[in-house]
Amino acid sequence: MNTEQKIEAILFFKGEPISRKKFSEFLGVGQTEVNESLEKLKENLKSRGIVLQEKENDITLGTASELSDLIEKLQKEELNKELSKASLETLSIILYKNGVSRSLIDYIRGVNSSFTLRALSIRGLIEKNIDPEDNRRYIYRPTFELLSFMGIKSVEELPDYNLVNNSIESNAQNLAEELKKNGTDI
Amino acid sequence: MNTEQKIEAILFFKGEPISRKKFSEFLGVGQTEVNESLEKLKENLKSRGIVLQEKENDITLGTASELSDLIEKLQKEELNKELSKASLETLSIILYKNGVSRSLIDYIRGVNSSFTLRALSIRGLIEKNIDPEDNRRYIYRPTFELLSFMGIKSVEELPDYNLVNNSIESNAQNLAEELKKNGTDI
Amino acid sequence: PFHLLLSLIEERKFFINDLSLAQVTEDYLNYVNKLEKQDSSEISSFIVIAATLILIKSKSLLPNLDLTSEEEGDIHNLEERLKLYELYTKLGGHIKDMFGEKIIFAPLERKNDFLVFLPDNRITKESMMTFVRDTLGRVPKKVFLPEVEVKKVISIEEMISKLTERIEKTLQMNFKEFAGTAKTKEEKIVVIIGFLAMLELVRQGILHVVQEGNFKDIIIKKQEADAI
Repeated sequence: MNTEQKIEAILFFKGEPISRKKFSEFLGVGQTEVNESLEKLKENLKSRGIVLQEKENDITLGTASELSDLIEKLQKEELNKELSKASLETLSIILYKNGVSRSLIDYIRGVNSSFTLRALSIRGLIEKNIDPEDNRRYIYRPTFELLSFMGIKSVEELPDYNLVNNSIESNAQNLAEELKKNGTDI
Repeated sequence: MNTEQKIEAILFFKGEPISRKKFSEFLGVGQTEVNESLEKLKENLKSRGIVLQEKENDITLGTASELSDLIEKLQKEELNKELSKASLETLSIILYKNGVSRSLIDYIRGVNSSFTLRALSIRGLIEKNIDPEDNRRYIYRPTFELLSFMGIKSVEELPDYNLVNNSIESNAQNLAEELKKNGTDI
Repeated sequence: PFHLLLSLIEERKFFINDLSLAQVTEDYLNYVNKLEKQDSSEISSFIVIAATLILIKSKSLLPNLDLTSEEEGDIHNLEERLKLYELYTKLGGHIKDMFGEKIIFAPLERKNDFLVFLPDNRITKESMMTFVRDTLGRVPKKVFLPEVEVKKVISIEEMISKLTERIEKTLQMNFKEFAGTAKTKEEKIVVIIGFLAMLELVRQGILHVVQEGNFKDIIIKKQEADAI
Protein backbone atom coordinates (compact mmCIF):
# COMPACT_ATOMS: atom_id res chain seq x y z
CA MET A 1 0.00 0.00 0.00
CA ASN A 2 1.24 3.48 -0.75
CA THR A 3 1.86 6.35 1.64
CA GLU A 4 -1.40 8.07 0.79
CA GLN A 5 -3.40 5.00 1.77
CA LYS A 6 -1.39 4.54 4.93
CA ILE A 7 -1.96 8.14 5.93
CA GLU A 8 -5.67 7.81 5.35
CA ALA A 9 -5.84 4.65 7.45
CA ILE A 10 -3.91 6.25 10.31
CA LEU A 11 -6.07 9.38 10.29
CA PHE A 12 -9.18 7.23 10.25
CA PHE A 13 -7.99 4.99 13.03
CA LYS A 14 -6.81 7.77 15.33
CA GLY A 15 -9.72 10.12 14.75
CA GLU A 16 -7.52 12.92 16.12
CA PRO A 17 -5.18 15.49 14.58
CA ILE A 18 -1.71 14.22 13.62
CA SER A 19 1.29 16.28 12.56
CA ARG A 20 3.10 15.97 9.23
CA LYS A 21 6.27 15.30 11.19
CA LYS A 22 4.64 12.41 13.00
CA PHE A 23 3.62 10.81 9.68
CA SER A 24 7.12 11.15 8.40
CA GLU A 25 8.63 9.55 11.51
CA PHE A 26 6.04 6.84 11.92
CA LEU A 27 6.02 5.79 8.27
CA GLY A 28 9.74 6.25 7.81
CA VAL A 29 9.35 8.43 4.72
CA GLY A 30 10.57 11.93 3.88
CA GLN A 31 8.64 15.13 4.45
CA THR A 32 8.23 15.65 0.71
CA GLU A 33 6.55 12.30 0.26
CA VAL A 34 4.22 13.01 3.18
CA ASN A 35 3.29 16.38 1.72
CA GLU A 36 2.71 14.98 -1.76
CA SER A 37 0.60 12.13 -0.41
CA LEU A 38 -1.49 14.54 1.63
CA GLU A 39 -2.13 16.62 -1.49
CA LYS A 40 -3.27 13.51 -3.34
CA LEU A 41 -5.47 12.46 -0.46
CA LYS A 42 -7.04 15.89 -0.30
CA GLU A 43 -7.76 15.65 -4.01
CA ASN A 44 -9.23 12.16 -3.73
CA LEU A 45 -11.49 13.14 -0.84
CA LYS A 46 -13.04 15.95 -2.89
CA SER A 47 -16.10 14.04 -3.98
CA ARG A 48 -16.54 12.06 -0.79
CA GLY A 49 -18.40 12.40 2.49
CA ILE A 50 -15.14 12.94 4.40
CA VAL A 51 -12.87 15.99 4.28
CA LEU A 52 -9.27 16.64 5.24
CA GLN A 53 -8.67 19.58 7.56
CA GLU A 54 -5.34 21.34 7.89
CA LYS A 55 -3.97 23.68 10.50
CA GLU A 56 -0.33 24.68 10.69
CA ASN A 57 1.31 21.29 10.33
CA ASP A 58 -1.51 19.23 11.75
CA ILE A 59 -3.99 17.17 9.78
CA THR A 60 -7.31 15.59 10.72
CA LEU A 61 -10.37 14.09 9.06
CA GLY A 62 -13.98 15.21 9.50
CA THR A 63 -17.37 14.86 7.86
CA ALA A 64 -18.17 17.11 4.87
CA SER A 65 -19.62 20.46 5.91
CA GLU A 66 -22.55 19.98 3.50
CA LEU A 67 -23.70 17.10 5.68
CA SER A 68 -23.78 19.23 8.82
CA ASP A 69 -27.51 18.91 9.48
CA LEU A 70 -27.49 15.18 8.91
CA ILE A 71 -24.59 14.47 11.27
CA GLU A 72 -25.84 16.90 13.87
CA LYS A 73 -28.87 14.64 14.32
CA LEU A 74 -26.51 11.83 15.32
CA GLN A 75 -24.63 14.02 17.80
CA LYS A 76 -25.79 13.53 21.36
CA GLU A 77 -23.84 16.20 23.18
CA GLU A 78 -25.28 19.67 23.07
CA LEU A 79 -23.62 22.14 20.68
CA ASN A 80 -23.12 25.72 21.73
CA LYS A 81 -23.48 27.92 18.64
CA GLU A 82 -23.73 31.23 20.48
CA LEU A 83 -21.00 33.84 20.33
CA SER A 84 -21.06 37.12 22.24
CA LYS A 85 -19.86 40.36 20.64
CA ALA A 86 -16.62 40.12 22.61
CA SER A 87 -16.12 36.53 21.41
CA LEU A 88 -16.77 37.49 17.79
CA GLU A 89 -14.21 40.29 17.90
CA THR A 90 -11.63 38.09 19.58
CA LEU A 91 -12.18 35.12 17.26
CA SER A 92 -12.02 37.38 14.24
CA ILE A 93 -8.57 38.61 15.27
CA ILE A 94 -7.30 35.13 16.12
CA LEU A 95 -8.64 33.53 12.92
CA TYR A 96 -7.56 36.18 10.44
CA LYS A 97 -4.20 36.69 12.09
CA ASN A 98 -3.87 32.93 12.53
CA GLY A 99 -1.90 33.22 15.74
CA VAL A 100 -1.65 36.38 17.81
CA SER A 101 -0.41 37.50 21.24
CA ARG A 102 -2.77 38.66 23.94
CA SER A 103 -1.29 42.11 23.98
CA LEU A 104 -2.13 42.61 20.31
CA ILE A 105 -5.69 41.38 20.87
CA ASP A 106 -6.09 43.84 23.76
CA TYR A 107 -4.54 46.60 21.64
CA ILE A 108 -6.95 46.08 18.77
CA ARG A 109 -10.04 45.62 20.96
CA GLY A 110 -9.15 48.43 23.37
CA VAL A 111 -10.15 46.32 26.37
CA ASN A 112 -8.71 43.57 28.51
CA SER A 113 -9.49 40.25 26.82
CA SER A 114 -8.42 37.76 29.49
CA PHE A 115 -11.92 36.73 30.45
CA THR A 116 -13.01 36.22 26.85
CA LEU A 117 -9.84 34.31 25.99
CA ARG A 118 -10.34 31.99 28.92
CA ALA A 119 -13.97 31.36 28.00
CA LEU A 120 -13.05 30.61 24.36
CA SER A 121 -10.26 28.36 25.46
CA ILE A 122 -12.61 26.42 27.75
CA ARG A 123 -14.94 25.95 24.79
CA GLY A 124 -12.03 24.51 22.87
CA LEU A 125 -12.23 27.16 20.13
CA ILE A 126 -8.75 28.57 20.71
CA GLU A 127 -5.52 27.30 22.20
CA LYS A 128 -2.51 29.07 23.60
CA ASN A 129 1.08 28.08 23.12
CA ILE A 130 4.34 29.66 24.15
CA ASP A 131 5.53 32.10 21.50
CA PRO A 132 8.52 30.51 19.75
CA GLU A 133 10.00 33.97 19.31
CA ASP A 134 9.55 35.10 22.88
CA ASN A 135 9.06 32.48 25.55
CA ARG A 136 7.64 34.95 28.05
CA ARG A 137 4.40 35.30 26.17
CA TYR A 138 1.69 33.18 24.61
CA ILE A 139 0.31 33.01 21.11
CA TYR A 140 -3.39 32.29 20.70
CA ARG A 141 -4.40 30.19 17.71
CA PRO A 142 -7.58 28.72 16.24
CA THR A 143 -8.23 25.04 17.03
CA PHE A 144 -9.62 22.41 14.68
CA GLU A 145 -12.81 22.73 16.70
CA LEU A 146 -13.05 26.37 15.63
CA LEU A 147 -12.37 25.55 11.97
CA SER A 148 -15.02 22.82 12.24
CA PHE A 149 -17.64 25.17 13.65
CA MET A 150 -16.82 27.56 10.82
CA GLY A 151 -17.21 24.72 8.33
CA ILE A 152 -13.78 25.33 6.76
CA LYS A 153 -10.93 22.96 5.99
CA SER A 154 -8.22 25.52 6.70
CA VAL A 155 -8.01 29.21 7.65
CA GLU A 156 -7.26 30.07 4.01
CA GLU A 157 -10.90 29.26 3.24
CA LEU A 158 -12.11 32.17 5.35
CA PRO A 159 -13.81 34.82 3.22
CA ASP A 160 -11.45 37.73 2.45
CA TYR A 161 -8.55 35.85 4.08
CA ASN A 162 -6.04 36.53 1.33
CA LEU A 163 -7.14 40.08 0.95
CA VAL A 164 -6.43 40.71 4.61
CA ASN A 165 -3.21 38.78 4.87
CA ASN A 166 -1.58 40.03 1.71
CA SER A 167 -1.81 43.63 2.70
CA ILE A 168 0.00 45.58 5.32
CA GLU A 169 -1.72 46.45 8.56
CA SER A 170 -1.39 50.21 8.14
CA ASN A 171 -3.74 49.95 5.22
CA ALA A 172 -6.51 48.79 7.48
CA GLN A 173 -8.76 51.61 6.40
CA ASN A 174 -8.37 50.86 2.71
CA LEU A 175 -9.03 47.27 3.46
CA ALA A 176 -12.20 48.06 5.30
CA GLU A 177 -13.27 50.01 2.20
CA GLU A 178 -12.32 47.12 -0.03
CA LEU A 179 -14.44 44.78 2.07
CA LYS A 180 -17.36 47.14 1.81
CA LYS A 181 -17.02 47.12 -1.98
CA ASN A 182 -16.99 43.34 -1.96
CA GLY A 183 -20.37 43.46 -0.31
CA THR A 184 -19.23 42.28 3.06
CA ASP A 185 -21.85 43.04 5.65
CA ILE A 186 -20.79 45.10 8.59
CA MET B 1 -24.69 15.27 -1.46
CA ASN B 2 -25.75 11.82 -2.58
CA THR B 3 -26.67 8.79 -0.50
CA GLU B 4 -23.24 7.21 -0.95
CA GLN B 5 -21.51 10.26 0.52
CA LYS B 6 -24.01 10.45 3.35
CA ILE B 7 -23.47 6.81 4.25
CA GLU B 8 -19.72 7.27 4.23
CA ALA B 9 -19.92 10.30 6.53
CA ILE B 10 -22.23 8.52 8.95
CA LEU B 11 -20.03 5.42 9.10
CA PHE B 12 -16.97 7.57 9.63
CA PHE B 13 -18.63 9.68 12.30
CA LYS B 14 -20.13 6.82 14.31
CA GLY B 15 -17.23 4.41 13.95
CA GLU B 16 -19.44 1.43 14.78
CA PRO B 17 -21.50 -1.10 12.79
CA ILE B 18 -24.81 0.17 11.40
CA SER B 19 -27.49 -1.95 9.73
CA ARG B 20 -28.79 -1.43 6.20
CA LYS B 21 -32.24 -1.00 7.66
CA LYS B 22 -31.03 1.78 9.93
CA PHE B 23 -29.55 3.66 6.95
CA SER B 24 -32.79 3.37 5.06
CA GLU B 25 -34.76 4.73 8.00
CA PHE B 26 -32.36 7.47 8.96
CA LEU B 27 -31.84 8.76 5.41
CA GLY B 28 -35.46 8.25 4.39
CA VAL B 29 -34.53 6.32 1.24
CA GLY B 30 -35.50 2.87 0.01
CA GLN B 31 -33.55 -0.33 0.68
CA THR B 32 -32.56 -0.56 -2.99
CA GLU B 33 -30.94 2.84 -2.94
CA VAL B 34 -29.05 1.97 0.25
CA ASN B 35 -27.81 -1.27 -1.29
CA GLU B 36 -26.75 0.39 -4.52
CA SER B 37 -24.98 3.19 -2.68
CA LEU B 38 -23.15 0.70 -0.51
CA GLU B 39 -21.96 -1.13 -3.64
CA LYS B 40 -20.68 2.10 -5.12
CA LEU B 41 -18.98 3.04 -1.88
CA LYS B 42 -17.31 -0.36 -1.68
CA GLU B 43 -16.10 0.11 -5.22
CA ASN B 44 -14.81 3.62 -4.57
CA LEU B 45 -12.95 2.57 -1.46
CA LYS B 46 -11.07 -0.17 -3.32
CA SER B 47 -7.88 1.72 -3.77
CA ARG B 48 -8.03 3.50 -0.46
CA GLY B 49 -6.72 3.04 3.06
CA ILE B 50 -10.24 2.56 4.39
CA VAL B 51 -12.47 -0.40 3.56
CA LEU B 52 -16.13 -1.19 3.93
CA GLN B 53 -16.66 -4.22 6.14
CA GLU B 54 -19.84 -6.23 6.17
CA LYS B 55 -21.11 -8.71 8.70
CA GLU B 56 -24.61 -10.03 8.02
CA ASN B 57 -26.54 -6.82 7.56
CA ASP B 58 -24.24 -4.59 9.55
CA ILE B 59 -21.83 -2.28 7.84
CA THR B 60 -18.77 -0.61 9.28
CA LEU B 61 -15.69 1.22 8.05
CA GLY B 62 -12.29 -0.10 8.97
CA THR B 63 -8.67 0.15 7.96
CA ALA B 64 -7.48 -2.01 5.08
CA SER B 65 -6.37 -5.45 6.28
CA GLU B 66 -2.98 -5.03 4.59
CA LEU B 67 -2.33 -2.22 7.05
CA SER B 68 -3.10 -4.18 10.20
CA ASP B 69 0.58 -4.36 11.25
CA LEU B 70 0.89 -0.63 10.85
CA ILE B 71 -2.23 0.04 12.91
CA GLU B 72 -1.12 -2.37 15.60
CA LYS B 73 2.21 -0.58 15.83
CA LEU B 74 0.37 2.74 16.13
CA GLN B 75 -1.84 1.38 18.87
CA LYS B 76 1.11 0.05 20.86
CA GLU B 77 2.96 3.30 20.53
CA GLU B 78 -0.02 5.25 21.76
CA LEU B 79 -0.50 3.04 24.78
CA ASN B 80 3.14 3.05 25.78
CA LYS B 81 3.41 6.79 25.69
CA GLU B 82 3.95 8.57 28.99
CA LEU B 83 0.95 10.40 30.37
CA SER B 84 1.12 14.12 29.69
CA LYS B 85 0.97 16.75 32.40
CA ALA B 86 -2.51 17.65 31.11
CA SER B 87 -3.56 14.03 31.63
CA LEU B 88 -2.23 13.89 35.17
CA GLU B 89 -3.94 17.18 36.05
CA THR B 90 -7.23 15.99 34.64
CA LEU B 91 -6.93 12.66 36.39
CA SER B 92 -6.29 14.35 39.73
CA ILE B 93 -9.50 16.39 39.40
CA ILE B 94 -11.50 13.26 38.57
CA LEU B 95 -10.03 11.50 41.61
CA TYR B 96 -10.89 14.32 43.99
CA LYS B 97 -14.34 14.81 42.53
CA ASN B 98 -15.73 11.41 41.72
CA GLY B 99 -18.37 11.94 39.03
CA VAL B 100 -17.26 15.28 37.63
CA SER B 101 -18.63 16.81 34.42
CA ARG B 102 -16.39 17.80 31.54
CA SER B 103 -17.49 21.40 31.81
CA LEU B 104 -16.23 21.63 35.40
CA ILE B 105 -12.89 20.03 34.46
CA ASP B 106 -12.58 22.51 31.59
CA TYR B 107 -13.51 25.41 33.83
CA ILE B 108 -10.91 24.50 36.45
CA ARG B 109 -8.16 23.86 33.91
CA GLY B 110 -9.09 26.83 31.74
CA VAL B 111 -8.81 24.69 28.59
CA ASN B 112 -10.89 22.12 26.79
CA SER B 113 -10.20 18.59 28.00
CA SER B 114 -11.85 16.41 25.32
CA PHE B 115 -8.67 14.87 23.92
CA THR B 116 -7.17 14.40 27.37
CA LEU B 117 -10.25 12.60 28.64
CA ARG B 118 -10.16 10.36 25.61
CA ALA B 119 -6.54 9.43 26.28
CA LEU B 120 -7.26 8.63 29.94
CA SER B 121 -10.25 6.56 28.96
CA ILE B 122 -8.31 4.51 26.36
CA ARG B 123 -5.83 3.54 29.08
CA GLY B 124 -8.57 2.36 31.40
CA LEU B 125 -7.88 5.00 34.05
CA ILE B 126 -11.29 6.65 33.94
CA GLU B 127 -14.77 5.73 32.79
CA LYS B 128 -17.55 7.94 31.52
CA ASN B 129 -21.26 7.62 32.07
CA ILE B 130 -24.28 9.67 31.10
CA ASP B 131 -24.98 12.27 33.76
CA PRO B 132 -28.18 11.15 35.55
CA GLU B 133 -29.08 14.82 36.02
CA ASP B 134 -28.61 15.84 32.38
CA ASN B 135 -28.60 13.16 29.70
CA ARG B 136 -26.86 15.34 27.12
CA ARG B 137 -23.61 15.24 29.02
CA TYR B 138 -21.21 12.81 30.61
CA ILE B 139 -19.64 12.51 34.02
CA TYR B 140 -16.25 10.97 34.67
CA ARG B 141 -15.05 8.64 37.44
CA PRO B 142 -11.81 6.86 38.26
CA THR B 143 -11.89 3.12 37.49
CA PHE B 144 -11.63 0.50 40.24
CA GLU B 145 -8.34 -0.63 38.73
CA LEU B 146 -6.93 2.84 39.19
CA LEU B 147 -7.97 3.03 42.83
CA SER B 148 -6.41 -0.33 43.61
CA PHE B 149 -3.27 0.64 41.70
CA MET B 150 -3.03 3.62 44.03
CA GLY B 151 -3.61 1.40 47.02
CA ILE B 152 -6.92 2.92 48.12
CA LYS B 153 -10.40 1.49 48.44
CA SER B 154 -12.24 4.75 47.93
CA VAL B 155 -11.37 8.31 46.91
CA GLU B 156 -12.03 9.54 50.47
CA GLU B 157 -8.73 7.96 51.44
CA LEU B 158 -6.82 10.46 49.29
CA PRO B 159 -4.73 12.97 51.26
CA ASP B 160 -6.67 16.13 52.23
CA TYR B 161 -9.70 14.74 50.44
CA ASN B 162 -12.30 16.96 52.15
CA LEU B 163 -10.33 20.15 51.76
CA VAL B 164 -9.64 19.64 48.05
CA ASN B 165 -13.12 18.32 47.36
CA ASN B 166 -14.63 21.46 48.95
CA SER B 167 -12.42 23.65 46.83
CA ILE B 168 -13.61 21.87 43.68
CA GLU B 169 -17.20 22.28 44.87
CA SER B 170 -16.76 26.02 45.24
CA ASN B 171 -15.43 26.15 41.68
CA ALA B 172 -18.55 24.28 40.60
CA GLN B 173 -20.63 27.02 42.21
CA ASN B 174 -18.65 29.76 40.49
CA LEU B 175 -19.14 28.00 37.18
CA ALA B 176 -22.88 27.74 37.77
CA GLU B 177 -23.02 31.44 38.62
CA GLU B 178 -21.05 32.44 35.55
CA LEU B 179 -23.28 30.34 33.35
CA LYS B 180 -26.32 32.02 34.81
CA LYS B 181 -24.81 35.45 34.32
CA ASN B 182 -23.51 34.94 30.81
CA GLY B 183 -26.19 32.67 29.43
CA THR B 184 -24.58 30.05 27.29
CA ASP B 185 -21.57 32.10 26.38
CA ILE B 186 -18.81 30.50 28.37
CA PRO C 1 -14.92 51.89 24.04
CA PHE C 2 -13.87 51.37 20.38
CA HIS C 3 -17.27 50.00 19.61
CA LEU C 4 -18.89 53.19 20.91
CA LEU C 5 -16.45 55.43 19.07
CA LEU C 6 -16.79 53.53 15.84
CA SER C 7 -20.57 53.58 15.93
CA LEU C 8 -20.53 57.33 16.55
CA ILE C 9 -18.34 57.79 13.49
CA GLU C 10 -20.33 55.38 11.35
CA GLU C 11 -23.61 57.00 12.35
CA ARG C 12 -22.33 60.11 10.64
CA LYS C 13 -20.94 58.13 7.71
CA PHE C 14 -17.46 59.49 8.36
CA PHE C 15 -14.09 57.95 7.67
CA ILE C 16 -11.70 57.52 10.53
CA ASN C 17 -9.41 60.55 10.80
CA ASP C 18 -8.64 63.32 13.26
CA LEU C 19 -11.42 65.46 11.83
CA SER C 20 -14.16 62.92 12.38
CA LEU C 21 -12.76 62.02 15.78
CA ALA C 22 -12.91 65.67 16.85
CA GLN C 23 -16.54 65.79 15.72
CA VAL C 24 -17.63 62.86 17.85
CA THR C 25 -15.61 63.78 20.95
CA GLU C 26 -18.44 65.53 22.74
CA ASP C 27 -20.89 62.70 22.22
CA TYR C 28 -18.28 60.31 23.44
CA LEU C 29 -17.52 62.37 26.55
CA ASN C 30 -21.22 62.67 27.30
CA TYR C 31 -21.51 58.93 27.15
CA VAL C 32 -18.52 58.44 29.44
CA ASN C 33 -20.06 60.78 31.98
CA LYS C 34 -23.20 58.69 31.96
CA LEU C 35 -21.08 55.61 32.57
CA GLU C 36 -19.90 57.00 35.89
CA LYS C 37 -22.11 54.75 37.93
CA GLN C 38 -20.72 51.59 36.40
CA ASP C 39 -17.76 49.74 37.83
CA SER C 40 -14.41 51.39 37.57
CA SER C 41 -12.74 48.67 35.52
CA GLU C 42 -15.14 49.33 32.68
CA ILE C 43 -15.04 53.09 32.80
CA SER C 44 -11.26 53.32 33.04
CA SER C 45 -10.77 51.88 29.55
CA PHE C 46 -13.27 54.44 28.23
CA ILE C 47 -11.43 57.27 29.92
CA VAL C 48 -8.06 56.28 28.48
CA ILE C 49 -9.56 56.76 25.01
CA ALA C 50 -11.40 59.91 26.11
CA ALA C 51 -8.10 61.54 26.98
CA THR C 52 -6.82 61.17 23.44
CA LEU C 53 -10.10 62.41 21.99
CA ILE C 54 -9.81 65.49 24.19
CA LEU C 55 -6.39 66.16 22.70
CA ILE C 56 -7.77 65.84 19.19
CA LYS C 57 -10.70 68.08 19.98
CA SER C 58 -8.53 70.70 21.64
CA LYS C 59 -6.22 70.80 18.69
CA SER C 60 -9.10 71.14 16.26
CA LEU C 61 -10.58 74.02 18.26
CA LEU C 62 -7.25 75.69 18.75
CA PRO C 63 -4.84 74.96 15.93
CA ASN C 64 -2.19 76.99 17.77
CA LEU C 65 -2.20 74.59 20.71
CA ASP C 66 1.21 72.91 20.79
CA LEU C 67 1.08 69.17 21.23
CA THR C 68 4.06 67.22 22.47
CA SER C 69 5.36 64.48 20.21
CA GLU C 70 4.00 61.95 22.69
CA GLU C 71 0.55 63.48 22.41
CA GLU C 72 0.76 63.43 18.65
CA GLY C 73 1.81 59.81 18.86
CA ASP C 74 -1.25 59.04 20.98
CA ILE C 75 -3.51 60.59 18.38
CA HIS C 76 -1.95 58.70 15.51
CA ASN C 77 -2.15 55.56 17.55
CA LEU C 78 -5.83 55.93 18.30
CA GLU C 79 -6.63 56.35 14.62
CA GLU C 80 -4.64 53.26 13.73
CA ARG C 81 -6.22 51.18 16.47
CA LEU C 82 -9.67 52.30 15.50
CA LYS C 83 -9.03 51.32 11.88
CA LEU C 84 -7.82 47.91 12.96
CA TYR C 85 -10.80 47.52 15.22
CA GLU C 86 -13.10 48.44 12.35
CA LEU C 87 -11.41 45.90 10.09
CA TYR C 88 -11.71 43.04 12.54
CA THR C 89 -15.28 43.79 13.53
CA LYS C 90 -16.16 43.72 9.84
CA LEU C 91 -14.40 40.39 9.42
CA GLY C 92 -16.23 39.26 12.56
CA GLY C 93 -19.38 39.53 10.44
CA HIS C 94 -18.18 36.53 8.42
CA ILE C 95 -17.70 34.59 11.60
CA LYS C 96 -21.14 35.48 12.84
CA ASP C 97 -22.63 34.33 9.53
CA MET C 98 -20.72 31.07 9.34
CA PHE C 99 -20.30 29.89 12.93
CA GLY C 100 -22.30 26.73 13.62
CA GLU C 101 -24.04 26.82 10.22
CA LYS C 102 -22.13 24.11 8.35
CA ILE C 103 -20.19 22.12 10.87
CA ILE C 104 -17.43 19.67 10.00
CA PHE C 105 -17.74 16.93 12.60
CA ALA C 106 -14.79 15.05 14.05
CA PRO C 107 -15.55 11.34 14.50
CA LEU C 108 -17.00 10.16 17.79
CA GLU C 109 -14.75 8.40 20.25
CA ARG C 110 -13.91 4.96 18.90
CA LYS C 111 -15.16 2.17 21.14
CA ASN C 112 -12.51 0.09 22.85
CA ASP C 113 -12.83 -3.53 21.79
CA PHE C 114 -10.27 -4.74 24.25
CA LEU C 115 -9.97 -3.79 27.88
CA VAL C 116 -6.66 -2.43 28.95
CA PHE C 117 -5.36 -0.91 32.13
CA LEU C 118 -2.19 1.06 31.64
CA PRO C 119 -1.31 3.24 34.61
CA ASP C 120 1.79 5.31 35.02
CA ASN C 121 4.21 5.21 37.93
CA ARG C 122 3.73 8.90 38.45
CA ILE C 123 0.16 8.30 39.63
CA THR C 124 0.43 8.16 43.43
CA LYS C 125 -1.72 9.50 46.24
CA GLU C 126 0.80 12.25 46.91
CA SER C 127 1.39 13.26 43.28
CA MET C 128 -2.35 13.44 42.62
CA MET C 129 -2.77 15.77 45.58
CA THR C 130 0.01 18.00 44.30
CA PHE C 131 -1.44 18.07 40.79
CA VAL C 132 -4.96 18.88 41.91
CA ARG C 133 -3.75 21.64 44.23
CA ASP C 134 -1.57 23.22 41.56
CA THR C 135 -4.42 23.10 39.08
CA LEU C 136 -6.92 24.61 41.53
CA GLY C 137 -4.37 27.26 42.43
CA ARG C 138 -4.26 28.46 38.84
CA VAL C 139 -7.99 29.18 38.56
CA PRO C 140 -8.15 32.96 38.20
CA LYS C 141 -9.94 35.01 40.82
CA LYS C 142 -13.32 36.18 39.64
CA VAL C 143 -12.38 39.85 39.36
CA PHE C 144 -9.55 41.00 37.16
CA LEU C 145 -8.10 44.10 38.77
CA PRO C 146 -7.25 46.57 36.05
CA GLU C 147 -4.09 47.85 37.74
CA VAL C 148 -2.46 49.30 34.69
CA GLU C 149 -5.60 51.05 33.55
CA VAL C 150 -6.05 52.75 36.90
CA LYS C 151 -2.52 54.06 36.90
CA LYS C 152 -3.19 55.48 33.46
CA VAL C 153 -6.41 57.05 34.70
CA ILE C 154 -4.53 58.88 37.43
CA SER C 155 -2.03 60.30 34.98
CA ILE C 156 -4.83 61.25 32.61
CA GLU C 157 -6.38 63.29 35.39
CA GLU C 158 -3.13 65.27 35.63
CA MET C 159 -2.99 65.52 31.87
CA ILE C 160 -6.49 66.99 31.69
CA SER C 161 -5.75 69.52 34.41
CA LYS C 162 -2.67 70.67 32.55
CA LEU C 163 -4.46 70.66 29.24
CA THR C 164 -7.28 72.77 30.66
CA GLU C 165 -4.70 75.31 31.77
CA ARG C 166 -3.00 75.23 28.38
CA ILE C 167 -6.27 75.74 26.54
CA GLU C 168 -7.21 78.63 28.76
CA LYS C 169 -3.84 80.25 28.14
CA THR C 170 -3.98 79.70 24.40
CA LEU C 171 -7.48 81.09 24.42
CA GLN C 172 -6.31 84.33 25.98
CA MET C 173 -3.36 84.61 23.64
CA ASN C 174 -5.51 84.01 20.65
CA PHE C 175 -8.25 86.33 21.64
CA LYS C 176 -7.19 88.83 19.02
CA GLU C 177 -7.40 86.21 16.37
CA PHE C 178 -10.93 85.42 17.40
CA ALA C 179 -11.86 89.09 17.46
CA GLY C 180 -10.51 89.33 13.90
CA THR C 181 -13.12 86.92 12.63
CA ALA C 182 -16.01 88.71 14.24
CA LYS C 183 -18.62 86.67 12.49
CA THR C 184 -17.84 83.47 14.25
CA LYS C 185 -16.13 84.90 17.31
CA GLU C 186 -18.97 84.33 19.76
CA GLU C 187 -19.76 81.00 18.33
CA LYS C 188 -16.18 79.88 18.71
CA ILE C 189 -15.89 81.10 22.23
CA VAL C 190 -19.13 79.43 23.22
CA VAL C 191 -17.89 76.18 21.73
CA ILE C 192 -14.59 76.37 23.56
CA ILE C 193 -16.14 77.34 26.90
CA GLY C 194 -18.59 74.48 26.49
CA PHE C 195 -15.74 72.18 25.74
CA LEU C 196 -13.82 73.31 28.83
CA ALA C 197 -16.90 72.61 30.93
CA MET C 198 -16.97 69.18 29.39
CA LEU C 199 -13.35 68.64 30.33
CA GLU C 200 -14.22 69.53 33.89
CA LEU C 201 -16.98 66.93 33.88
CA VAL C 202 -14.63 64.28 32.61
CA ARG C 203 -12.12 65.28 35.25
CA GLN C 204 -14.77 64.73 37.90
CA GLY C 205 -15.59 61.40 36.31
CA ILE C 206 -11.97 60.37 36.62
CA LEU C 207 -11.83 61.49 40.23
CA HIS C 208 -14.89 59.41 40.79
CA VAL C 209 -13.14 56.37 39.33
CA VAL C 210 -10.13 56.89 41.55
CA GLN C 211 -12.34 57.28 44.61
CA GLU C 212 -14.31 54.19 43.70
CA GLY C 213 -11.10 52.25 43.82
CA ASN C 214 -10.31 53.59 47.27
CA PHE C 215 -11.21 50.46 49.16
CA LYS C 216 -9.54 48.11 46.75
CA ASP C 217 -6.00 46.84 46.37
CA ILE C 218 -5.32 49.10 43.45
CA ILE C 219 -5.26 52.27 45.43
CA ILE C 220 -2.77 50.82 47.88
CA LYS C 221 -0.50 50.30 44.93
CA LYS C 222 -1.00 53.88 43.92
CA GLN C 223 -0.05 55.16 47.34
CA GLU C 224 3.04 53.00 47.35
CA ALA C 225 3.96 54.46 44.01
CA ASP C 226 3.44 57.94 45.34
CA ALA C 227 5.62 57.25 48.38
CA ILE C 228 8.52 56.39 46.10
